Amino acid sequence: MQLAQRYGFEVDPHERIDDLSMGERQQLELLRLLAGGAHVLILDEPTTGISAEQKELLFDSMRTLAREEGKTLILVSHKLDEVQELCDYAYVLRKGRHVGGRSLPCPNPELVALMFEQLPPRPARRNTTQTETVLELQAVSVRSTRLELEPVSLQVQAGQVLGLAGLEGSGQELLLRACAGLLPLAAGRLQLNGTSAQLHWDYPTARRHGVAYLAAGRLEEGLVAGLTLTEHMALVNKAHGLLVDWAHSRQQAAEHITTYQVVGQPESYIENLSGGNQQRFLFAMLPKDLTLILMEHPTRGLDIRSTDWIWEQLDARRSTGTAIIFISADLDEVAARSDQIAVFSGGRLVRTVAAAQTDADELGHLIGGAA
Amino acid sequence: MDSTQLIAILGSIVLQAAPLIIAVCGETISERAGVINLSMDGSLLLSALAGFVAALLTGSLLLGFLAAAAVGALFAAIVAFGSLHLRQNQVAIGFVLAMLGDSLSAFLGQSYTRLPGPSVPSWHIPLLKDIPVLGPIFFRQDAVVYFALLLVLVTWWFLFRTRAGLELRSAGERPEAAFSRGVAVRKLRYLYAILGGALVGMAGAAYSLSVKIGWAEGHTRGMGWIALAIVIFGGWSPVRGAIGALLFGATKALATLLQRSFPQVALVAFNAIPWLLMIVVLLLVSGKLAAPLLARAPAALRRPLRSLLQAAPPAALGQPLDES
Amino acid sequence: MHKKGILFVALVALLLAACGSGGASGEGFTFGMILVGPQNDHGWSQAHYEGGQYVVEHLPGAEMIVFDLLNPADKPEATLEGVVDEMVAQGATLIFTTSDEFEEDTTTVAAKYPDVTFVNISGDDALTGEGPANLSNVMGRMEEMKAIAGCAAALTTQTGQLGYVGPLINHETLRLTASAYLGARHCYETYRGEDPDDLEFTVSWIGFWFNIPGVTSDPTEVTSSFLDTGVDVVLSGIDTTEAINVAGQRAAADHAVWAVPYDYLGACENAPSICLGVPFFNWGPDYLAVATAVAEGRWSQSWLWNGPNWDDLSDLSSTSVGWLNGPGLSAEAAANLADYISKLASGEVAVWAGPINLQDGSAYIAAGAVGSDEQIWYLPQLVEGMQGPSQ
Amino acid sequence: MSAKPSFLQRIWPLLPGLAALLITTLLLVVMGTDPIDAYLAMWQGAFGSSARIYSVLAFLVPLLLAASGLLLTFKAGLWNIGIEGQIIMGAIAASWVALRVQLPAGLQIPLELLAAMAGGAVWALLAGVLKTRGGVHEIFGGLALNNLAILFTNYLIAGPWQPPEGGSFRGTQPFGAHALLPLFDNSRLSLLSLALAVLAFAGVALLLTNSHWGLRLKALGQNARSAFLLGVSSQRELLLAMALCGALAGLGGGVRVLSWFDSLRQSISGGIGYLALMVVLLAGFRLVLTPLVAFFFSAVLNGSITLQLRTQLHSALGDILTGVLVLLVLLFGNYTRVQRVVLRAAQAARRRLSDG
Repeated sequence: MQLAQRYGFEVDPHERIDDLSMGERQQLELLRLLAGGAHVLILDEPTTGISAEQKELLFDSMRTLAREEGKTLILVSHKLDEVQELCDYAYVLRKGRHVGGRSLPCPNPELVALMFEQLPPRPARRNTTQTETVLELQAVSVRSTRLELEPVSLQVQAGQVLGLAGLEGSGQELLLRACAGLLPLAAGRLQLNGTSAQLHWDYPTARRHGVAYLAAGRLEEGLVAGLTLTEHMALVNKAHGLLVDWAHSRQQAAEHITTYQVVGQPESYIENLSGGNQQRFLFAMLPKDLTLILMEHPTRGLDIRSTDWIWEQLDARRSTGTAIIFISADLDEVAARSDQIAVFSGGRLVRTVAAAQTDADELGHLIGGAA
Repeated sequence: MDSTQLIAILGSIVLQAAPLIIAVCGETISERAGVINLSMDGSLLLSALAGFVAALLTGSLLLGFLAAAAVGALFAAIVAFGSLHLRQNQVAIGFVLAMLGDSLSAFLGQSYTRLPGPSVPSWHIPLLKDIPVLGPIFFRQDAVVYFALLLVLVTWWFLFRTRAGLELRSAGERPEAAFSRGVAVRKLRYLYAILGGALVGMAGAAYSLSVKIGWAEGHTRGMGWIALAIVIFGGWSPVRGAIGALLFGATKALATLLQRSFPQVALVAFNAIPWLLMIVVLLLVSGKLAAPLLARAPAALRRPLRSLLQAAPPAALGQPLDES
Repeated sequence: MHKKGILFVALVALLLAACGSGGASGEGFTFGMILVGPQNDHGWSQAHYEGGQYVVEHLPGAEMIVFDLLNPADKPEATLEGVVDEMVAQGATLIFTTSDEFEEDTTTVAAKYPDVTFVNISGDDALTGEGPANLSNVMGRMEEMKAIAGCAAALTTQTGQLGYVGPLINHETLRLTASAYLGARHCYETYRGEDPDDLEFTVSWIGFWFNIPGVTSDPTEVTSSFLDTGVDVVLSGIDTTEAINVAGQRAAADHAVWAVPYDYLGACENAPSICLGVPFFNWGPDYLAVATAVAEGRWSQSWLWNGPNWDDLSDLSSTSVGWLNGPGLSAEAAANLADYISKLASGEVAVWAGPINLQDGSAYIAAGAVGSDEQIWYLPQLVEGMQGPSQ
Repeated sequence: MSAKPSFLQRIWPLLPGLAALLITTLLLVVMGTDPIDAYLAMWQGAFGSSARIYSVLAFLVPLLLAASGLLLTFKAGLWNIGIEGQIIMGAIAASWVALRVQLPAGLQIPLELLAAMAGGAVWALLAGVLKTRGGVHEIFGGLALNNLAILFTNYLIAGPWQPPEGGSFRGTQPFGAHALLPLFDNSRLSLLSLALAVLAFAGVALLLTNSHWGLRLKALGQNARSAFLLGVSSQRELLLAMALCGALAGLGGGVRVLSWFDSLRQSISGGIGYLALMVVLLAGFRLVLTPLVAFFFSAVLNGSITLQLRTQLHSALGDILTGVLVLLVLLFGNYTRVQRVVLRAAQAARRRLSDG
């Protein structure tokens, strides 16, 4: 308690952790570390999900720590303003490499240039966007225990690719899961192909309407460890009769293995495949005619070959009128693969931009919190 | 019924709930550290036998309780070893031990059936016994009751007011986090599972040496499962668990009284009350019913209501942690 | 396997032949005894077990095969039929099935083995003619002993409240419980000069002959509840000793309470100082008579409801049922009780002397009449004045 | 860790059996009984005559039915401990038909068996709904329902279904001969029920290995979240698994009243449900092993009756033998896990030695 007063924190020690806001939890964690006698503090995105007011409070105490008590602080952040405001020196890392550093403050564009290398010239993308609207959100808000997504309104046309950019936990995941029917809408309307589905929008309904959802954690949410490829095939096939036609499922699995270039056998257990091959197989299991594909980090952890291959597949679907919404932490991917980009920050849809009219610079700024 | 009788009934409820309270505290400690000891029912039976036989043969009540604690600790150690070292399913091992304890007690206890033997003498606590109402209910009992009451307080204080208790709980809630902060999770889990098991064993001896003196086949059958349910009802808190045990005892006492008052109602209706109650209570504390109820409650009431109703198990209950 | 089976049967036949030639002595005579509870329960089952041992001691060469705890809760894999099969295979020519629970099954199995003699305890199939010719029934005439137990309780109570821990409700338990009440009523009035209607006598049924956790009421708790609510003498009607255990524990904590156990001569051992006495079964002499008759080949079907040796209720060589004063009985009460016993013995006083009404108020035995065996055996309800369920 | 299994690895599965035998032998020696006599008595009790073998098979029927049902619920990741109550409710439902319905011979028994299945299924669904809708763990919901089923039996046999002569708590009056399953060769074995049990097991095996539904159950049991995302409706499948398991268990209960006994009795199951759980655990949820293990259990338990008659030892010895066996297999059955633990312990010891 003494510590809390020293740093100007207001944390009720009798509250349960689940009842604390994210900001309060951060303060608590900081207190805990300080009470333990830490001299070097590493803070990884400490402002995620906390209010501006709480952020000021947190930064004040961090300054106190550094200036008056001689503690060393290392801040890991995506938000340029924060870095500029708080830090003395910034190291920039990109794709696992240290690419440079600057004494702060320095002009923002310098940092951004370091963070996002010049985008390579984009391959000519066919624009397959059609006129009819597949998905329309009207003032949709979604709530989770940690974050509330402010009302979002947007439209996605058939054949269009909408990329959702933003730091993890900025609200884009909530939106995607709400569209898949995995989270209830706190408010607003969701229309798919013009039918309002506000009331009974759940995952099975979404599936029936041709919506597919691919989660980030493939073995946690998507594939069943302990089942073979053939068994997965049989599981997703529409059941004809009571018994599984194993020969057919095996043949199907074999066909998909060839078509989707999966390294594995029909008898292989899915958990024994590499991440790229698991993702390929997930794609192989998607039904043929889909209205909308929702994806979290579709190419995370995959090599370049698998990445390209997956986008080829998606492009092929796009050209038949399937709309795609995806989340990626890779700005290059978002910029290169999307038609439209919706940028999220702190539980808010900051702006929707046409991919052709933006660049990494602008995206970086938007993500960093500048409206 | 006059007030003296009511006080006498309440006193009996406290006595009969005492072993249950001890067992609930033991299991609460174990589960808070992340280990479900589902073997309780068999472990209670075998330790009740061990406690009675040891006390009968040596003439020492203390040795009886120690022998019972050893049996309970052994059962818990097997569950812990199977899950923490061999990474097998705790529920399965616990269930098998529950069955095995039952048959072992029947087999080994055959020649000790219904023998007259030692029992814990009643001892009234000076001064406290003279407090009106509370005195006769709580302080004119035997050492087992005092131990149970003290155990509730000590367990609560230990779990929620000491650093070691915090580490214990962290081993059950977020073992990875605890491990990364230098807590020897596996060692702690062993320690508290075995300690909890020893308490369950003492609860067994409390039955055979105080509450249901002597030994007979199936002496405490069913009480272990009830204790496990009370741990859930108690929201993994010894205080709430003790209240749960007392409430359970009260319903049983009430059932006995009601049977005499309403002879026309079928006998089994009253015997069914505890089991119906078990279902209702578990329905109430489960998140599925409690959460919407809580969400609708006014904010000021939410916290007290939640501490009354809601019960989230330790997050990593029953889950292994790879420390290597 | 089948060949082995035939071999087995041949072996049995040999054994049977051997036993046939054994004649009067009991040499090679084997009998089986099936118990519902454990053979050392200090109650009903132990009394039978010791009755069996009495036979072994007094019939030279006789051998006993025992199977205890035969009830589906304890042994789902065992049936009376299966156990009898095995006993017959081991050469038993006489089998005692010692519980009301076994009545129907004994009749069925007796038809399967017409050459083996079956004795079911407490049943009435030999009386009603439902049983085959190789089945008989034996029961001890416990009613007067229960009345004596009730009398001892009434002579001792200070609160005027008696509690009876009953097993389950059937004719046998109804008549025994009612007998205890009638004895208590008589003595409360005769020796203490109180109004017998002031005597509270409450019955609490646990649901089975002994405690099955989770299924029956717990007799420990039932007894506690009695003692908590003003009852100071508890009578037991169940197979086991919980009532006297709990009362003993209370007495050790300086409460003025007493208990009357049941069934087994040694049942007072559990808490002698507060034991008023025990109405007990002494199966030995009756079992010996049956066993001797079977061994000598002169057995014939019968329905036995044998009474005590009124000259000496504790003469174990002659009495079928008995009463033994306990150390907890005061000298004054003992004197009154002796008087009551002598009057029962002489026939001056009858337990079931009218007028007796049933619990629902209907007349059962008219004033001046004494209940017939039939009326007593098939008592349909508790009698008027008793508290507790009749069905 | 060589590719070729070592000698130890090859004989590993036998070791728990040997150890269990050793432990029970020790118990026997401590109790002063000649182990050879004891095991011989058990053997003869199970296989000593054709009558004994019929008895083993008759006891096997409900055990195998319940174990088959449990294969389904375990596959879906459920601990259906309430199976004991499901057996009892099946027995009650069958008894209801046997006591209260009079039908032509060809219909009476099929209706009784169907009622038994329905009774078990309803009780299982109750536990299932308590879990899926009420959030009550199936272990505790099941235990409570088990006891309620036992009490319900007691209510019936002491109340509305009391035999006409009144009194006895033993059970209802024996059912009419037309209502009972035809028995084989003066034993308690009904060949019809044995055939049904074998059929049920085969059906379960087929469902689990070859049906879409079985595959969905497997997916649910392995990873409920992924299964849901792949379109498996967890509530419906879990309830269906419970209902089917309950139906098989209930059928077992029906067989108990219609052939093992001839009436509804208190504790009609007496723990067969719990035994079935042990059977499936010992079989390691493997299809092929389940009927073998069930047969083994039935033989041991039947043998222990003879054991008790010959040696005066408590027949719980059979339960101890099987219980120790299940425990040892659960703990040490997996060679590689044990090997890893031993290797690690050895490493740690070596490190400590070299450090100290």
